[in-house]
Amino acid sequence: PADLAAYCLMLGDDALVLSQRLIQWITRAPELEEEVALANLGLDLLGQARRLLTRAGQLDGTGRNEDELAYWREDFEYRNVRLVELENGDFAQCVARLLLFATAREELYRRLADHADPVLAAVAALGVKELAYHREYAQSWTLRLGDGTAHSRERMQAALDALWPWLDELFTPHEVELRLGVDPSDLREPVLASLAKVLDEATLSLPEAAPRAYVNGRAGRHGVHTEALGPLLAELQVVARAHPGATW
Amino acid sequence: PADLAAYCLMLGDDALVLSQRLIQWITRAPELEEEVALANLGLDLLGQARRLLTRAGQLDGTGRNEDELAYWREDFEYRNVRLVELENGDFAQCVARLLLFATAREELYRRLADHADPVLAAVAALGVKELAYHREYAQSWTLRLGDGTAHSRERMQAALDALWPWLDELFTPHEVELRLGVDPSDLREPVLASLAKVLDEATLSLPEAAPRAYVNGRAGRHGVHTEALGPLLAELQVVARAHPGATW
Amino acid sequence: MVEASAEAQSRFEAVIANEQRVEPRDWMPEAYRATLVRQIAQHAHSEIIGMQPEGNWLTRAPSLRRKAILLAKAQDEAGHGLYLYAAAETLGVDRAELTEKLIDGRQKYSSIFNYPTLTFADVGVIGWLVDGAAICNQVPLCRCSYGPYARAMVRICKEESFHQRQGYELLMTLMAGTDAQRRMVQDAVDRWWWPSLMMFGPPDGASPNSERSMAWRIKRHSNDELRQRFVDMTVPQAEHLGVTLPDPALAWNEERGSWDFGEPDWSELMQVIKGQGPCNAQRVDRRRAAHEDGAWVREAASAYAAKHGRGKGSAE
Amino acid sequence: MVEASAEAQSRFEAVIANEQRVEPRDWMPEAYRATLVRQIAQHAHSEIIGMQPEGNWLTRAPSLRRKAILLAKAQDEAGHGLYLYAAAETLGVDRAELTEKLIDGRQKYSSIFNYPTLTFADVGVIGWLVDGAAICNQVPLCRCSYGPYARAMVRICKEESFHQRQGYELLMTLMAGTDAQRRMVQDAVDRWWWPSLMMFGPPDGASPNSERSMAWRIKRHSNDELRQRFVDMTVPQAEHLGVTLPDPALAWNEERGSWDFGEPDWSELMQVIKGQGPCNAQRVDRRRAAHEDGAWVREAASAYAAKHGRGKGSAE
Repeated sequence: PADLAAYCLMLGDDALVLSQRLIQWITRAPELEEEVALANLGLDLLGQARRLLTRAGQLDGTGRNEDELAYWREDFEYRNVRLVELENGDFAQCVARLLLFATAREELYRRLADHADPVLAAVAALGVKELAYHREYAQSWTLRLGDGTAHSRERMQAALDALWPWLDELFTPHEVELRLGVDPSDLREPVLASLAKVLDEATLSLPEAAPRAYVNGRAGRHGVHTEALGPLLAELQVVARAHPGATW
Repeated sequence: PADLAAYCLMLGDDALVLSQRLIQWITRAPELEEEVALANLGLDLLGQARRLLTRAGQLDGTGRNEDELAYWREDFEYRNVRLVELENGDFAQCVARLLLFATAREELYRRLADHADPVLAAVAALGVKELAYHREYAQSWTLRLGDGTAHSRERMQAALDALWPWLDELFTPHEVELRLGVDPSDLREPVLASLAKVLDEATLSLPEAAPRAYVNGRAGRHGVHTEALGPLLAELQVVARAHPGATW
Repeated sequence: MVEASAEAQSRFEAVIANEQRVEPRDWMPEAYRATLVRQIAQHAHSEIIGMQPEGNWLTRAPSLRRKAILLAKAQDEAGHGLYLYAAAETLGVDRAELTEKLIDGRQKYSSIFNYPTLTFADVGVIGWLVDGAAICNQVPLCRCSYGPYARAMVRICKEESFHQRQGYELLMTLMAGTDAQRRMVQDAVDRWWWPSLMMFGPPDGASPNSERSMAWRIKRHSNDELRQRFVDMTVPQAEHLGVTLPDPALAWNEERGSWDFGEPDWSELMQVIKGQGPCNAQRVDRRRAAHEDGAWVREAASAYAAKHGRGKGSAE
Repeated sequence: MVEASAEAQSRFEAVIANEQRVEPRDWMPEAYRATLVRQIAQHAHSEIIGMQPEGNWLTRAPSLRRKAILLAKAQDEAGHGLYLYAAAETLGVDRAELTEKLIDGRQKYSSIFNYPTLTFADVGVIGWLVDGAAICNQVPLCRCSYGPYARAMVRICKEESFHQRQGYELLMTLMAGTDAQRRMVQDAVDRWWWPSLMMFGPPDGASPNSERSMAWRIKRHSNDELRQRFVDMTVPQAEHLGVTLPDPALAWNEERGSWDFGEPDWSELMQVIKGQGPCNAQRVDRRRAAHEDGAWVREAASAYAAKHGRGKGSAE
């Protein structure tokens, strides 16, 4: 159960942190329809995060609830991949990150939907549908921006080039994943195939950038993040931490 | 002494908050000379803040030191004017804010240099020299941007127009100031005269914008701030608050 | 515009008199149309600008449950904006044009959103007082003579009541919490009470357009009537909550069967209306930045739609 | 370029051989000039990019005293950048051109700055290890054969030692503090130790340009010599501090009178050098953004200076 708890934390932190990044788009989106859609995606991810963190707290023996895990861990205790924590950038980067993340996460949830742990299986089963919508949303914008104007193609390509090096971390197994038999390197091939198809249709090039290096072999899954996570958590946690023990 | 403590807090908070805004420019300035200069201005203001907060803690009977006052007050306990807390904007806004603030603060310090409180008098006596440099720096850039290119004139004018409505708060007396006999409305005339002269030389127009409204008669000096202060303090305070009681 | 036939004019008047609905295809007087466009646009803008003060706390909500509630509310508000712009479009204007008018200041939004949200308790108080006042204003609009507006309002009012209950529930939780939480609530009430009262507009004597709107069944109650209704509804809620409304003149008037209350600071309201409120520039700047930063995205969507023969390029 | 006279060539060689200084007006071989330009530019860029990792904590420094210290250090680093760009300019290049080369990736800066700073303890560890390693590299440069560079280094080294002592003093304070503070320090040491060792460059066998630089008295010690000196200096400091250096191979070698140590992960370093480090893109993007965002300001200053007949438009 310690490994399963750690795994729920990894997936839960991915969802929580990306949800926070989407939330930062609210009142800043290019169109009202996108305000609605990005809020919707953020809500889905937030819901997944709440169920996964709750499960992690049940399994790890500490009995911490979702809020204790979300608001009272330091950044080195967060286990999300670095892709989800990077600063927002422009709408093309928003779309590119969603495309990379949703394609990979849908594929993962598909495999986890029959996991032995009933809670994880349930999150995954619902999550497949949610993530399929996120992927479709990201794909539809990848097409529009890639095959829209020359300017939008350039920005979409730049966004993909900038985020691509962070994708590999989603396929790089952590020892916990290997012990649980959920090796994410299995996702690499189908995810890359799906991305290649979309980028081709969108008249975009598949980036060739090499993966971002780790720090002495450690990265997000080990709690070694980028400089972007600290400020994100500071904002997320500031009110809760100003009132220890309070109920909201 | 309670009034004097409150007054030191007002002036100290002005300096601390503006210093934090200047610090946010570091690694983002238009030229290396400006990195050096803005760090220098930030250091001067930080030094003033430290002496003024220390004095406030001595006088208010709580014995709080500079760090307890800086890191452990909530935003409604901060007493700075709203002008200094507004988000940075572009370099023209940086220059415009410095120009307004430094012109007014130099004028004030000049009057406080012979104040009965020896600490306040000493801060003011040194501060006159520091602020004169800040004002000259801001004036020199006001001239360059105002009388530089058509584009820079437009941006400098827009910055002045945006910040001007917040200037009036520096001249609006708080009851504490009236009781202490340091009515800031005396500053209005000399400050406006100085600003008018600089703007004229810089081929800029004196803005006509009316002052920003208060909230039910309260503003920065009463702890009713803008939405910009909370995030600024969250960032300023995050590490200190994560380690209550620690020494650094 | 062609001069209306006497027949069309009298048909319009009959519809109004019989409490029926004017529909987009019907003839209507130009002043009626202009009044509606102005009012619906202002209402739509208020939904969109109104996302900002609460949106300010989305990233900082102190529990994940409150974050989800607030995010759902922001989403509802964007949705309300969409319904209302759509209602305005039935009157022959388009959304892009209305957005331009908002960001260059030619059209207004509710002045209440030009006050800052300074603590998380503001989220609750906005739900309770601001949404509460909005509901008082909006419930009668569900019977507005213009069909598309009335129907949008039915849906919006339902969601607004839900938001108001959530706001009040948050405040109940905070008042049952720590001293600091109770202090936050009282402070927020102190700051929002008077601006909420001013949401009903100037006193009846100083409200020149009201009478015509009432005749057209766009508006159904005077500003002062609605304000009184709001105060009477809110005072017992404040007592139940355990907060003090910041008005020493507040007193039960046995004779009227209503609460007497003091006079808001209309001069401060006038400052805010004239653009000098604490947040006017900030709110419009944010909206303008979102619109301008998004221009290349909207252009790309249009270009894509043109190439691929689909409809106007919003997300399908 | 005109062929150098045999006389000029032998004068240059005599200056080098006699440990005198080559000055800007003197003739020098083109390869010597090019090597210096590359090295001084890289050094200047490192000072400027090096402001970012620590600058990351300026706004969050947990005491006002530490904030002031860190701000003064950032100011010093900008100053070092200015001296060094000025030294490079004596060789006939200009700062704007070097900045362009930095932001489009044609010139490098020290790879150490491509690692993230993740806690406030990183500020102390950078002072101790990174500034410490830099000093080992730089002290010999105070005797570099090129006069302007040597003189800039004298001033820089003095300030760097001061920064190093401040970093170490911060770590001493943290180690005397709470468990969480000690944990932060150990974690930061774990992350920065190996990258610091890699600051001395590849092992001597894999460092092709070193020999010529040594002959020209630009460089005076081999990478491995300097690395060993740094380890020998640092191990006792780590013991005094009470932290563990993350190298199981670290052991005192009685015979050599030096510490044996393990091999850094050169493949990770190669990734970082090739631009794939955790922060490469971020660091250059920030520098580029500052440069591009400031273009209109620099243009305004030039236009003003041209109108008013003053020098190049920096703050007087």
